[in-house]
Amino acid sequence: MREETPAGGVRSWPLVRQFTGRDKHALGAAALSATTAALEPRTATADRVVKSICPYCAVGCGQKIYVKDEQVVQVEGDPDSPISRGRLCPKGSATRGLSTSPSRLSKVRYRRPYGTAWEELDLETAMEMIADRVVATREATWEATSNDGKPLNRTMGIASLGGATLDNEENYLMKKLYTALGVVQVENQARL
Amino acid sequence: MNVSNETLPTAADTGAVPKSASYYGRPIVKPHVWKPYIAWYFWIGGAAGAASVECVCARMRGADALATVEKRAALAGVLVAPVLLIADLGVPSRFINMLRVFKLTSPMNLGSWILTAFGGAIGASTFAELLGWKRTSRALEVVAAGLGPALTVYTAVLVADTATPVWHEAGDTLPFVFAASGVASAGAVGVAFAPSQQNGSARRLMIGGAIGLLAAGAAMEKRLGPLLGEPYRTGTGGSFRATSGALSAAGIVVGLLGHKNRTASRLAATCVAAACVLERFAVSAAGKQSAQDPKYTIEPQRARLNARRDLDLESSG
Amino acid sequence: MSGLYDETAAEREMATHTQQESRKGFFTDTTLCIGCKACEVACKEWNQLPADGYAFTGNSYDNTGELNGSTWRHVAFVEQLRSGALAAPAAPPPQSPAQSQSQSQSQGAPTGGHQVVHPDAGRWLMESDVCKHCTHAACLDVCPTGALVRTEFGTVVVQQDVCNGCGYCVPACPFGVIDKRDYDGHAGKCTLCYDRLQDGETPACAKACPTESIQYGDVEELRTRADARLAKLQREGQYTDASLYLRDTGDGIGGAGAFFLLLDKPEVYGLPPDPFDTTRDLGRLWRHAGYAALALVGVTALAALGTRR
Amino acid sequence: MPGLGTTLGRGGATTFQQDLQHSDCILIMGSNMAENHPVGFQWVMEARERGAEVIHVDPRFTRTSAVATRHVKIRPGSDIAFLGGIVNYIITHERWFHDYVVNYTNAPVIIDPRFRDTDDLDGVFSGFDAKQEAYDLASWQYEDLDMTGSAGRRMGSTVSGGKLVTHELSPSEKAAVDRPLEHGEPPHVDFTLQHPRCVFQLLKRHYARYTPEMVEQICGSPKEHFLAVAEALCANSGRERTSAIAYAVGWTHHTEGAQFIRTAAMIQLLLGNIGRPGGGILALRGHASIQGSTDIPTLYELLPGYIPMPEEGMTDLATFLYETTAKGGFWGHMDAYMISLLKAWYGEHATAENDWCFGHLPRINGDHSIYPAMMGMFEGSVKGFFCVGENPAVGSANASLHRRAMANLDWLVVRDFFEIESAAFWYDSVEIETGVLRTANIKTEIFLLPAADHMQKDGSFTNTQRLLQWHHKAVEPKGDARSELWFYYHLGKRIREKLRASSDPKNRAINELTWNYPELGALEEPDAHAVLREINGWGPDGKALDAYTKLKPDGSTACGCWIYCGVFKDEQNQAARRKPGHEQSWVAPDWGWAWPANRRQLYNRASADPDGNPWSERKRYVWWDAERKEWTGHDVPDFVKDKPPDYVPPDGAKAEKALDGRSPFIMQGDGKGWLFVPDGLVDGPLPTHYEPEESPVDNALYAQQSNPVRERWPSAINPYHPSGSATGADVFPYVMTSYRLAEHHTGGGMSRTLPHLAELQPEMFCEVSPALAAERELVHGTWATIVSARSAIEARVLVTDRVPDYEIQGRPVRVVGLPFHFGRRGIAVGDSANDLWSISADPNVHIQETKAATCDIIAGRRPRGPALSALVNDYRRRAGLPAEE
Ligand SMILES: Nc1nc2c(c(=O)[nH]1)N[C@H]1C(S)=C(S)[C@@H](COP(=O)(O)OP(=O)(O)OC[C@H]3O[C@@H](n4cnc5c(=O)[nH]c(N)nc54)[C@H](O)[C@@H]3O)O[C@H]1N2
Ligand SMILES: Nc1nc2c(c(=O)[nH]1)N[C@H]1C(S)=C(S)[C@@H](COP(=O)(O)OP(=O)(O)OC[C@H]3O[C@@H](n4cnc5c(=O)[nH]c(N)nc54)[C@H](O)[C@@H]3O)O[C@H]1N2
Ligand code: SF4
Ligand code: SF4
Ligand code: SF4
Ligand code: SF4
Ligand code: SF4
Ligand SMILES: [Mo]
Repeated sequence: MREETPAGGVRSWPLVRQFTGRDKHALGAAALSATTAALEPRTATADRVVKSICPYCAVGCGQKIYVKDEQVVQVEGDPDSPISRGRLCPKGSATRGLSTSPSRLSKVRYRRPYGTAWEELDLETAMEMIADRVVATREATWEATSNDGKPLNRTMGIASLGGATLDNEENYLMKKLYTALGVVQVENQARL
Repeated sequence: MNVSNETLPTAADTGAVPKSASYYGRPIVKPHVWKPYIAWYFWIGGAAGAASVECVCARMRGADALATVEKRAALAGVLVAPVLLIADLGVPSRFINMLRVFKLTSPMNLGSWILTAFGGAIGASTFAELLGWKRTSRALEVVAAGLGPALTVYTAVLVADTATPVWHEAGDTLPFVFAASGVASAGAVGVAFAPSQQNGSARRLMIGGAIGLLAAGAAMEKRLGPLLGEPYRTGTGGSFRATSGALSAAGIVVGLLGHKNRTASRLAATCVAAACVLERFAVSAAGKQSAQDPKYTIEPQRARLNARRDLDLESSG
Repeated sequence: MSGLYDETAAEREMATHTQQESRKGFFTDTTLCIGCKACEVACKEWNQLPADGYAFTGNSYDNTGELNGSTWRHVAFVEQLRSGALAAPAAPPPQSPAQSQSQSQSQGAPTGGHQVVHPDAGRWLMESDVCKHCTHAACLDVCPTGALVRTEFGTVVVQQDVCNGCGYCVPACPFGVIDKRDYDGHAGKCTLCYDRLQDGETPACAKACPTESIQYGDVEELRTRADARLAKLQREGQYTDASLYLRDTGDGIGGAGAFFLLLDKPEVYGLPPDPFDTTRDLGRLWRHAGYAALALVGVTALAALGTRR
Repeated sequence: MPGLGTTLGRGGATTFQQDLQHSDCILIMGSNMAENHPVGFQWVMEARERGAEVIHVDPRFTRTSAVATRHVKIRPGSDIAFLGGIVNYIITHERWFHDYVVNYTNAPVIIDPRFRDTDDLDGVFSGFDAKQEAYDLASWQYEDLDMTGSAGRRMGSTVSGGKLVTHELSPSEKAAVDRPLEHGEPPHVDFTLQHPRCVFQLLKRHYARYTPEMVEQICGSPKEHFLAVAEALCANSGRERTSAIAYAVGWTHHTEGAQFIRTAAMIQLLLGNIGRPGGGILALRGHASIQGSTDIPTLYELLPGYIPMPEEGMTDLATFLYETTAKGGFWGHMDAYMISLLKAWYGEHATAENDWCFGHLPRINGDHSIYPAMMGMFEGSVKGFFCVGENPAVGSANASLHRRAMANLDWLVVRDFFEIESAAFWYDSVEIETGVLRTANIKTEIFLLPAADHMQKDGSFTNTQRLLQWHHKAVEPKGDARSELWFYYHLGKRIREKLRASSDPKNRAINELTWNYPELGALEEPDAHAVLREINGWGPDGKALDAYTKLKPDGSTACGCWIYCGVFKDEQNQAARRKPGHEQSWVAPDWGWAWPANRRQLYNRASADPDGNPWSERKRYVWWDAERKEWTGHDVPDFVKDKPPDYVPPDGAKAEKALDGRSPFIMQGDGKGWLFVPDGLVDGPLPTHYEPEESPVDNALYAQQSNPVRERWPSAINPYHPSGSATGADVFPYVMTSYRLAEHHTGGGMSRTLPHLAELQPEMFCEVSPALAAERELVHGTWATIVSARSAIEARVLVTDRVPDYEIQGRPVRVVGLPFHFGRRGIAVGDSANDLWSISADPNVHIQETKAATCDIIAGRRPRGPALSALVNDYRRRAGLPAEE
């Protein structure tokens, strides 16, 4: 598509190209640099493109995630989507930033009771501690029956909030586990 | 069913809505982003160019001492000029890219070639002189003098070839301001540094240039008209210009009265040189001011449009 | 210098590439803009440009303020409420049941066209601004290094590896578009996604725009489309204030690669009403500079003549 | 969304976004669609460009208003008056779609003679128990026939949520409960619509007071503008034309939000716009999968697929089924749905003998939604809390209460991408600033775990149009970041490990749970496909089922969410289907998968006339193919495919077989759209205008100021302002409303942290009219402090004519507009609007009233530290409220 730009030597000097080529005023072809001539979009050099859905709002726009070296290098609209036809709003358009933001958490943070600072904790330990807390709180706050002896089978000592940003599969496992544990105070953004 | 809106301030009064016909008073064109280096460069380059001409004139008259002073001034100018230019660049290491192309459409590009050629000529001339190749040196002085006027005035074209209202609209007079400034400065250099017996022409140049500067400045302001003249009368641009004018006048008076007195002469030269520097700063500042306030962009353009529309109406009968 | 500025051959003059493509550009139809700023974000994301700062301006919903070296799309917001620009028209009187029943039963096709009515209010104009990719581009003309180039798509692009940050293009642009940035010293502005165009992709901003306010395509085709759009709006009595800005090839910049359908005077959106490429005047400027140079020589010589020593 | 659920049968948008392009008129009200659903809004623009009227009724002039063909202002919280006015207009001008109304709605049904309307009782309906602040619903029933609110009971948790007064059933009432439909019809109907107790006449009388003048008095919307809207809707409805209504939380965030929506649904029924192309009601929902999290509910009162959560007293499955099974329609198969769910959860452990493990399920007995739960935390009864993808410290009304509640926990798990306000409150919050909380005194143990984002995991979202769309994992999560799928699966594994040996009966529910999913990759990520497959369910042969109609009550089928049955049809992930839109019709049936049964437009049988022919060529959608003896068209028919239009149910017919061939609302017990709701809503069978909890004016219609059964939690930490003409109300003279900006997302965790969004709206601001600015000497661009009895916040002042002033009953009412996105963390920061709000809620759905309340506004920044509490206390004192504790 573009002008062939000689890679080196005097002939690559735009001044020379200007006087020997068509672009006498050096307003176009003659002034191109080698870098410009080699320009390619990130979308073309990605290792793979993965089909996705925007994580922000319920419009449900289609997204294409471009991945290079296991990093998300670009997120844009999926023209195939009958809903969004390739378009994205400002939030959807900012999705790459969501994945690359330096303030994204990648380590567990722990604040001990009455603590004044975050501490580090490894994931395994955190999981084990959380499981212990759930079991203990459930044990301590279990309501087998109501005052008049009707079964309740539950704990009112634990609550959960969130779900509208999560996948159906995730909500399903949450609801399934909580219900089995007798946790009924399970809530999400549907109240908002 | 609005509650007595008439008596209440509207958002426009409170500043929420763009005032008059501009966008929140924001600039439409961008003010130049040059640091003071460039104003200094305009002065130094202009002076160097004029000095080279004076050098040859002096040479022709046999005023070698004056010629030497002017030549040194020119040489100093071309040595400092690139430093100033480079200092102002965003990517100084790429100064050389100025010579990547030859662009008739770019006064700055042409200026770079001019500066290069001029610098080459003066530099080579000085070098030849050191080697004792007098004729070569003299010939190269003439070459430099051929390029000198271009070096002095191209910067006027450079600034006029922009969308900065007070620059572009003054495009016809600005080169005279710059030329006068160059002449006056070259003269001032001669007055200050050449032996007094040889500096008569320099004095005339200095005084003539200073008068020219005042005259060209006045012409420019007249040409700009009441609205566009404003930036030269108000704000930083106004102060610079007023001071410059006062210094010019002082230089002229002291230069005329005190021409016998070396100290007075030097004082006059200093005044004139300072006036020239300040004039460049005035141009720079006024340019910025005129770009920052959108009225200087909008009103002349509107007037032009309306005039054109009236013309259209007339021709369409 | 006349060869530098040939108005008639403007677009032909632009073609310096051996592999010339049809000229690409934008038609931005502000009657479709919802001011969402997706274009701003999509541009910054694609071009990996930094944020410009986090200051509340109070200028309606515009907190970016302007196009500059790191903001290549900018959405302007102009509130014109109760300003009298749109008088509050009376609502249509309710029809009798019989009248409207028959009407709604018989009308098969859309009523076609609509009057925009904001009873209490007026209007809120939004316009997504961008580099105009001028036919006569002042920035390109003045650039001393050849960093700015006209591409095979007829667009105007800064080559980041060439630009030395001389800043000349900044005051040259009649639209205040291009700017030098502090963080890397280069000039920056919209590239019309030159890289994406290599792959036949739509520029990021136009692709994101939810309502097709930004329409990308062949400039020729876009001009036809814009004319048709204007005609339709006028025919149907919608947006009767609409006009096309920079579509006319006879204007001071030879028509833009990116042109606009506006609902008010350009300056209301922060655009110059009668922009032009100063290269047009370059011949005259040099001529006067020539006179000044001659004067310089003359004066100097004259001063020398007056004395022997 | 019981507003839609009770009226139409399902609590979801009836239509899909792309269909808006076929509308002749679109009313956007209670939504700022251009800003909050911008990409969906392209279809509104398409319609506008095709000549449709686009009307925006909103308290402010927004970006939606800017491109609408008409904007009409409305005082926050007054929408029922406006919409009721439209109902009145339709009826008095005889603009209703006769054939549609008579055949497809319950307009002809005769209501119990005991029913008394608000007109008779000055603002309350019959059955009101003033002491309990609750209704006994008995008198709202059909005469001699008890209808179970099909969606109502399931979705609105009528029994457990908003209080209800129940009484011992009389023999005739018991008979009415057990009585079936007679050949598809209730026992008492009048198809001439003349009977004084028929729904249509009740409706006519109820809304007679909602005149254009009254609308202007209540809403502050100029009468002519109101009339223009009413006329536009009428003129664009009928056989040839259709109008659509789009709403969002501008309608739900009220103490009678469900009734706002219901009024809109009634308008659409009267005008014949439901189930037809270009018609319908588009509920514009919030987050990426808010619809999914309602379908597969992380909600206390529901099980997957809108099956109600068992309540205290439902001791066995039989009782549960008796209470919840509908007379007609698909809710007649509750047994099949429930038993299949229990099979999915308890597998081989669930048998007929042990009641399919029904006993394992916990029971509810009240409102266990987030506000009572937060009160529980504040008081100390709730010890542990998972905060998983929500940010109550910014997003929830009375945010300060939420922060203080979390500071009183034993342990807190926060899972998020960023360190949001809900994780940082213990060292960075206003309470720390004022000294109400002290870091060293907060006992809460906090685990902040990094979450994987949608690019780092497989899974499906259900969007606003009930469409499931799969997102594929693009990259691995970084560091400790994990998906929720991983977290809950592995947490469950660990807990099961710990309880494995226990013989405690309460642990059987855990130990017998089916909990093995294939683990993939180094991170041992459970396979999301396997989970989706369980949601879809399988038959006796273990193969994925293709339709919920295949579910059996005999334990031979398992299904995790019956309405999603079919999403794994043919063992294929249907949600991942991506046939390009441009290769399909606008309905795009081969993109993703929509519940139920991949239908895109609900109740679409109504797009044909009673005989099964399209109402008009122009609005053809689904029709009866007499030759092939089946329903056909552009979409999957929302009807029994081969049930002919002239089908009359035989005696004893049950479930969908009990509905005749003309009734399009197949989830309703009688197959009709309910203009009058006999069951399913706790605050009235007909929407009635009440003022918000806090209002500057009195209710112009009735002595009853606000919804009599609204939910309130009065306490020193959650005080309410005096309302209307009550003493002290004038201390908070302005109306405040809160909303979103196109540039930010909800609590801001996902937008205020990103430079490219943060720079677009960098600071908290308030929008006020020039009149208000003048009144309070607020200077554009500087600061103002907004004060309520809960707190005071500061914001930049944006003076704009886009916020209109109102005149209500002869007095000026001015509005303070507040974006609610801001908080202390991230790049774009500012005080949170929710610090100002009190918690009061709609009794049906427990949604907070954050769209209308009262406040004061003064110039300048707010005081810092303890001085802030002093300011608030001063206001409290003047308003006659107790001081902060
Ligand atoms: N950009 C962006 N998009 C979003 C979100 C976001 O945060 N940012 N959030 C998503 C979520 S979670 C949701 S729930 C949706 C919500 O989407 P919307 O409901 O559109 O959101 P809001 O801006 O809260 O409210 C809409 C409008 O209601 C108006 N309003 C306030 N009170 C009343 C009233 O009493 N009557 C009427 N008729 N109108 C009233 C407000 O002025 C506002 O313009 O948006 C989703 N989309
Ligand atoms: N005054 C007022 N208050 C309101 C409203 C209003 O209009 N006015 N609107 C209300 C409404 S409708 C809503 S929906 C709420 C919204 O309020 P919230 O839901 O509390 O706000 P979000 O910022 O969306 O919080 C979601 C969080 O989930 C995180 N997240 C996203 N995806 C994932 C994931 O996959 N896993 C995990 N673990 N975390 C994830 C995000 O980073 C974000 O911090 O606000 C409500 N509050
Ligand atoms: S791109 Fe915007 S409109 Fe589309 S889903 Fe994402 S947030 Fe919603
Ligand atoms: S608008 Fe300005 S920056 Fe863009 S091409 Fe034209 S002159 Fe250059
Ligand atoms: S700043 Fe860069 S692009 Fe602009 S004129 Fe100078 S070299 Fe050219
Ligand atoms: S064309 Fe590309 S570079 Fe230009 S504004 Fe659009 S996105 Fe930015
Ligand atoms: S041009 Fe398009 S993307 Fe940009 S603000 Fe307007 S509607 Fe949004
Ligand atoms: Mo939401």
